[in-house]
Amino acid sequence: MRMREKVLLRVASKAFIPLILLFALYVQFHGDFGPGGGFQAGVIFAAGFVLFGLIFGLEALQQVVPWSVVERAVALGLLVYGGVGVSCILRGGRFLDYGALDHHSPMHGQHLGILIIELGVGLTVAATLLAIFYAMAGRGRA
Amino acid sequence: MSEHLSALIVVLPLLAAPVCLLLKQPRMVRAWTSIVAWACLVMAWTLLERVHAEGVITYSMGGWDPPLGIEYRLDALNAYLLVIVTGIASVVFPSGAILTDTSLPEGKSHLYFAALLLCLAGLLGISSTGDLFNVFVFVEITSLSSYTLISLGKNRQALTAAFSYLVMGTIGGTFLLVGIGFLYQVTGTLNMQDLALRLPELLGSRTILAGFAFLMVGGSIKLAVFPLHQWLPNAYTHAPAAVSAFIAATATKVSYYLLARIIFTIFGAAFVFDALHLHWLLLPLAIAAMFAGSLAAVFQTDLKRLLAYSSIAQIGYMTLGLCMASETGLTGGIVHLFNHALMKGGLFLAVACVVMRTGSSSVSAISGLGRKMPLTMAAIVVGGLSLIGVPGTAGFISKWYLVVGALEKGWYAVSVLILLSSLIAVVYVWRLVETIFFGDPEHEVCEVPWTSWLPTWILIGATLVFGFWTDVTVGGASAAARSLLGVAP
Amino acid sequence: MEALGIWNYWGVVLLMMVGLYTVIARDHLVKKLIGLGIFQVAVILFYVSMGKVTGGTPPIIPEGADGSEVYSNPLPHVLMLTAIVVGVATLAVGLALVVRIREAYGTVEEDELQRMNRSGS
Amino acid sequence: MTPESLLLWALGLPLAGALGVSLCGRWPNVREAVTLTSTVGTFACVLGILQYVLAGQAVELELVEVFVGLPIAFQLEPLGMLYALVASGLWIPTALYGIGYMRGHGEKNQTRFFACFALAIFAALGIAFAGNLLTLFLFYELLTFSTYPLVTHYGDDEARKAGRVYLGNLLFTSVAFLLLAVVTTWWMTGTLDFRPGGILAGKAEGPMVAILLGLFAFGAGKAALMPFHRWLPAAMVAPTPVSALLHAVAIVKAGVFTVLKVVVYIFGIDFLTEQGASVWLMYAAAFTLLSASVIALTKTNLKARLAYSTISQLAYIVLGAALATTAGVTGAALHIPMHAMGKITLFFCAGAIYVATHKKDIREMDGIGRRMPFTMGAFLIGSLSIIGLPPMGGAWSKWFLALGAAEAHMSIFIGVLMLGSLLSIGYLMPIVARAFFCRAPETDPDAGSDEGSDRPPQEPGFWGAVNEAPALCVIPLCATALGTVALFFCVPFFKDLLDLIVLR
Repeated sequence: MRMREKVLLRVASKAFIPLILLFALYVQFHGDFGPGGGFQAGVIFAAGFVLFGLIFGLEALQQVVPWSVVERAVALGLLVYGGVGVSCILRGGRFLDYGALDHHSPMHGQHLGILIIELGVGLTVAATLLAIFYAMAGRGRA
Repeated sequence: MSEHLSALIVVLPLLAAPVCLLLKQPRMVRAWTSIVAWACLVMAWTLLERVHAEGVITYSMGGWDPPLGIEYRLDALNAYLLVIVTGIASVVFPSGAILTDTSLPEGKSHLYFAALLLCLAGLLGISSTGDLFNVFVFVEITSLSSYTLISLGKNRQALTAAFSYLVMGTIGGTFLLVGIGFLYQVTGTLNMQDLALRLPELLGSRTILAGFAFLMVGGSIKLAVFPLHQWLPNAYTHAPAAVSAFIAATATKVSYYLLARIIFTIFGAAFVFDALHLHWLLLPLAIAAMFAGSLAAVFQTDLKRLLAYSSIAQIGYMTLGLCMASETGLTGGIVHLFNHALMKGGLFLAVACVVMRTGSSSVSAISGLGRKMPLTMAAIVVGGLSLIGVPGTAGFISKWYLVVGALEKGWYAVSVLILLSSLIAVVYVWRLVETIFFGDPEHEVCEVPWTSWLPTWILIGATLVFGFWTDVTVGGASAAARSLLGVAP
Repeated sequence: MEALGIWNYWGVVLLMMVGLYTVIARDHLVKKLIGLGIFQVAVILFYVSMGKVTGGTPPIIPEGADGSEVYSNPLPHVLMLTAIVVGVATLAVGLALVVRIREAYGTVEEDELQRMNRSGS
Repeated sequence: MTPESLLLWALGLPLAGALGVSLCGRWPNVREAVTLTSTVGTFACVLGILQYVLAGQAVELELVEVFVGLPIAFQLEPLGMLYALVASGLWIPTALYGIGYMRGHGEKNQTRFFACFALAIFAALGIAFAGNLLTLFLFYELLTFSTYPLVTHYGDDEARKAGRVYLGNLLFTSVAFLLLAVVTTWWMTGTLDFRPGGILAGKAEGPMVAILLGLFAFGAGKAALMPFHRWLPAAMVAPTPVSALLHAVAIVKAGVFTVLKVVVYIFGIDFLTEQGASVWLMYAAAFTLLSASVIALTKTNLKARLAYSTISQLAYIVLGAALATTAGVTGAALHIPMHAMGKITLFFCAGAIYVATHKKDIREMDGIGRRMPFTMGAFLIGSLSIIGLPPMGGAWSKWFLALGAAEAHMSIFIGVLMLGSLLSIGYLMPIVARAFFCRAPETDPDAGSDEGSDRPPQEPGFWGAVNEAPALCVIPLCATALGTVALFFCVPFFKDLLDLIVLR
């Protein structure tokens, strides 16, 4: 019997996946103040999708997040990260010198910079893990 | 912008790699990769000019000053190395033969180019950073992308070769990490300059000695110093020929730089050679590499494997220059680094052209091709002559300095051995020459298109040019040697 | 007896040797990767225990701190975050290679692979 | 034209010739025209330079600085001038002969052949005009590599093996000994310039001088000093014009020229005499001289016998250099053109015999003088020159060599010289004797199949029996045979040139 035909699993996972994603967002944005940040959030975020894929099948997951989206997300996350660094240069600072992002209050600039960077990291990590999952789980089927 | 160049030269290829994933169109990706490589070359050249004019360039990442923050620090040696690495990249990446000999599935070539750019970024990162831990990170970036690139070779042996390289490379990288840990434990700093300031009073410590040993072994694995070279022949043999061209011409050079940096900048020649007598260990190994590598090359039946073993021998020459720890010797080692990058890059690209036409890289594939692929075959012959060290080629220049360096040190036997080992090179090069001109053709082929032979000839032609015009090569190398020895910035 | 006092380093050495031995002695490629993982973890532990200061607290400055508190060194932890990522990436590449080796050769035992490589492509 | 530009022209013309030949490969007549034009042009340039040298003008030319303080440089001096005259002058008959020979045989790869030939001449002129040891070494190696395709011209297994011996010997000696000697000299003196009186005086002493001299003498493997002589007989597999190039025009002369030049301008003859460092080299040369002659006696293949004769004659030059006296150096230098002219004649003859009759073995050459009177006549004249009888040029060089031995108070070597000449009579004269005085054997298939066979064999008229090689082969060899005689009378000119060498 396939997993998606097991009612218990289906219902439980439907309940859990939103919570997992929500928790991932919490970890992502709370990274400024406590344990957390892009890496952990990305992994948790990806875990939600992996769970979905395990229960409802790879095809269903690929309808939700197609391969091309994953590939672009990996690139986009990295570019966000690097883009922040480069924009620091453009605004007159050193590479990754977030203070330069806000000339009036460097402190605020630091916050902004780390926030965007963590977003980029989260995106890349989540997408990379999904990419690995796709590559491994899709093996031997085609 | 120009003050940011030393950061941008690493950031550009690093960020260009994900852009490849977005572009996807094979032609656009190829063009993009080439443009990035050329841009890096321009930056590297500007940096070298500036270093020669103004002295050391430092750049603190994120505005955190060293030793707290990560510092990028360019002196005559790094800047020189940047030019080598970007120069090779900007010739190899646009080559028409870049995709031959690979097992890439349809529509996946953008990933291959992304890996190439990441590898380039890692190499440039190792060369320009002044922070030891940063070095480790970039070493791993380079290694991971090169495992991937090597595994893309046409035969299935590429997979096992990449796997054993992965195991060796990871052990090497981890050794580096352990060594860095020991140094950090004692000194509390990761900045190379800061380490150099603090280490002299701590040199008696056993922790420092252990750290030094770990760093040396880790670096030697990456450099493939005899007898830690076992991964290299398989990796170069089964990797796509163009990847071999890029990695052979750059990766070992950067590892060499790393070893030189550890020995001369961080620990200082006085400690390493006068107190530890490291040359009595490295010297026999270097000489053994020169002979074992060349002798093994004589018996190979695959062009790429032959070149790989010859690389081991050439690494021996470079290590020899390191052991001398004198200006002439180091100049010889560093200039050989430059010259060997040119010849090996050119030779592997020529092999890529051969594979492109004949589908095989065995020695018998080039049998009798002297008339059918005259340009490619002439490139192999000239590159081979340069490997021997015939006067008029770049190889002669570096051997000259090494021999003079050995004489200056009073190592008369070593200078004779250098010359004798280059005679073994004659044997394997001449095997190729005889096959090319006297063999019976096995394949009905024609010359490769200009997009493939031109890059080959840019590198091979450069070995001829730099055999006479040595202002850039030797000038840069001796400036680098002086900066390593602390005589000049 | 001083040498026994630094038991944490003994642990690190032991783990390292276990990892290295596994890499060398096992033929199964996945086991080799596991050994490699243990080897890397040993180094991570080494760094972390290096950063520990006896009696130190997490390096977060609470309000009203007078500067007399002892903190653990945060830098090794930060470095190890990076090292962990590197380790994961290595493992991922390694496993991907193992999967492809299995597809190409039908086995992941090193001795068999070597035999197949030797007996011609 | 200024001497500098003439110098560049003299070097550039053969190079341009090599390029032009390889571009015109499709049109054989144009290609041959290119070759001949560049031969004549080069010789004219060298003659043009000659007047400046005779006027004693010092000309130096730097191209690029390869190492700090060590450029690729050229200079004019009498010794190099002499070698340049030999190489460029003999290129003309060799090219003519080569065209005749290659066309007569219908050889393959003629374009490659003539291109490499021109390249070899370029390298030889580079050696002749080299201004320092580095430049000399550069062109020395270029000469080795550019002649490799000539030696292996036929491309079969035998040629391949010969090529290995050739390259192996020459590269081994040049890299392991000559390069080492060059680098050591550079390390000891900080210069590699050729200077009158040498550069080593005061910088080296004791056994080091003798060792260095040994490295130079054996390093110049092209001088074929035993035991590094094997390449010369091995290279016989090449077409005969190549043998002429090897034995007479450029290659072996490059070796002895290097030795001579090093002795005069790097060591300085006074320094050598004072250190007594060259005595052992005299004995080594004498050994090579005699033993090569003895080996020549045992060879029945004509080209092999001539090859060993060359080895022995080269030892004369090395001996002259090792004597390190004014007369010795003059004799050695004179022996370069004298031997070149004589030996090129002999090889042309050997080639002509082969073209006309396909005979290589001396024992098959009975009575061949009837059939090829011009060729064998020239052979006789060339032999006499090699032996050293007046009125052939060879007489003078041996005269000066003997004088040099006397000057050095080494009278034993006068005896060696005489013995060598006697031996050379022993290995050269029987060939001539067989050719003219023995009757052609009746069973000889070649003679039988000739058109002469339908004439009555008992009383052939003089012209009836003549069946020479193609004119392009015979004319050059007659010219060079006359040249040996002419050289005998040209000696005052050479003496004037060589007197310009500043020995001290």
